[in-house]
Amino acid sequence: MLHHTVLRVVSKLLIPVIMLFALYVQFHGDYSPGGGFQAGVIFAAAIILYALLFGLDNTLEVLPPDLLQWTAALGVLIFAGVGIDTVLMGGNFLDYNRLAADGPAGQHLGIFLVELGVGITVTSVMLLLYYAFAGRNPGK
Amino acid sequence: MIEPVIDILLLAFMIVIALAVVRMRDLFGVAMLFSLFSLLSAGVFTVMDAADVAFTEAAVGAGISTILMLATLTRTARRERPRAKGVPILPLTVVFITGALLVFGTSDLPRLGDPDAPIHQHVADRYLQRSGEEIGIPNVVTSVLASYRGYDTLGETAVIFTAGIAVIALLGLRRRRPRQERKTDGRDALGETTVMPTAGMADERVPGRPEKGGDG
Amino acid sequence: MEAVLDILSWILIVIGGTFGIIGGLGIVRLPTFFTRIHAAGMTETMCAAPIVLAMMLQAGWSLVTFKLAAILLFLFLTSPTSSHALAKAALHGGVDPMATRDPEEPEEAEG
Amino acid sequence: MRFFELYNYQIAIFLAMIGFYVLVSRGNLVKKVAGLSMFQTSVFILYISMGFVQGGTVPILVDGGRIYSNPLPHVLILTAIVVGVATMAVALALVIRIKEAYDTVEEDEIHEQDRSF
Repeated sequence: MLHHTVLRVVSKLLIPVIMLFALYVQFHGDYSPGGGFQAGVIFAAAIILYALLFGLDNTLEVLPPDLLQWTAALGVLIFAGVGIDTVLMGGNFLDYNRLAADGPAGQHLGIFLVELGVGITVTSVMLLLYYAFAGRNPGK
Repeated sequence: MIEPVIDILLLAFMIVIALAVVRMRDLFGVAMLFSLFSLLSAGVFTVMDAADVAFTEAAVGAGISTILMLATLTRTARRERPRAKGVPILPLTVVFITGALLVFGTSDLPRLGDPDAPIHQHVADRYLQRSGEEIGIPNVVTSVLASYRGYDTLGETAVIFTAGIAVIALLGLRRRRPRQERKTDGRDALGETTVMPTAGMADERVPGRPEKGGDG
Repeated sequence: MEAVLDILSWILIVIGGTFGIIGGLGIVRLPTFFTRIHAAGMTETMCAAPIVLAMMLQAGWSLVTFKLAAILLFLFLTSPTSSHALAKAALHGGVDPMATRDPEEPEEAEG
Repeated sequence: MRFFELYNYQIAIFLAMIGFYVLVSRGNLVKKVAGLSMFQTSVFILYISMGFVQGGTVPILVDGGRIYSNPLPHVLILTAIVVGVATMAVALALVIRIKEAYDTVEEDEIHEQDRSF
């Protein structure tokens, strides 16, 4: 029926680029617009594009929901863990100055880790939302 | 100054689209128009010098929320049931009174883009002055998001995580099926509606037409 | 040099704008669904490309030019694909490409 | 003339009221969710308009004394957008469950069925 040949070829070309762009947005967020929220959404959008064109079952094989449930929790854990870590090092909760010898370096590290946590959680939750909606049998 | 012209043009488009959403009964069209509404609001955010927000809105509004809405439509009805004729007086009254009160409330606000407005005088000014040396990264939005207001962001991340859990609790997750089982059921991920017909062929109630599903 | 670049940019922007207006008119005026896809697809490529090129001329040799080139490449890949997908979906959904039926009838069914 | 200095706020409120009207007057639950999201987007526009500074630029620090727009509304709205889509997903999931339980997503039909119990 609908084989979507053109769409599949073009999306095979574009999906890696979109993922790379998501990583750029994630890790270049300190210097240009971007950050964990945007990067997570873009990364999830790339995988959703794959799922739309190649079927949900193939996507479930690449990124099983069990894994995503763990990573969704892992992101929040990284975020909160950075906060706990600063407390253990003698500062306030999420006081990144304690993470390194001088203030800005600690802030850099803290922001990097926190944005990473946000990105992981947003990607996983967006994909889980899509799995939950698309996996439901239609027209019951 | 070209900025106000672009701004008003985009907002005018948004008003037209919002009115079309009110009138349209084809919910597929509503989902598409809603996506367009989000994209135009991303344009407005760009004009308002909020690049990060525009970025997020374009990715979320035009991408994820449209997909979710379309997926919902394949599981519910595609068309809204026709309403009874006549002017809905009560909703119009409520909306008109609320809108009038809010417009009355804006009359005390400072002029649009006023650099001396109270909102620019307190903590935001400090962020712009000091974040360069305190945080050391150029993007002030990122430093406020992750460092100055890290508590907020932790809360928001927890909310997103909770929303994910809630949806899974409501809908459940489909487990992966073994390969040989799949041959029988060749549905695409959105119920064969990945590339939906646009308009005109709208009489079906449930767009995921299982009888047409070939080998996917 | 500066003036030449400015004039070139203006010419490109005017070309792009003209194609934008023509495409917009086409979407309103053309009679059937498939001809309207043609108008929309033309807007996506012929309107956007000259404008992005003009912006590249204005940006000079910098990171911005590279980003604009990437955007241009992305546009040239995605917009024909989306037109193709739209046309294929319409064909699959039963819109008559030869418009042997009354052209006013099929698309205007929405309220 | 003050009226014209506030056009952005007023148009945002107008858009929000259109979304509100969809929310209160239409019976279809999916359309209600769309109206609610439109309301939300309009509130975002209202917030971002407040952070706008005439002649300002995007709040990414560069050398030289520039005017920047206010980063605080940007941060609030940035997170609110992503949270908004997550909560919208919860609403849509509820709609799907309602459809499965009542076999309709029209509000008055659901009310009718509930009264007949």
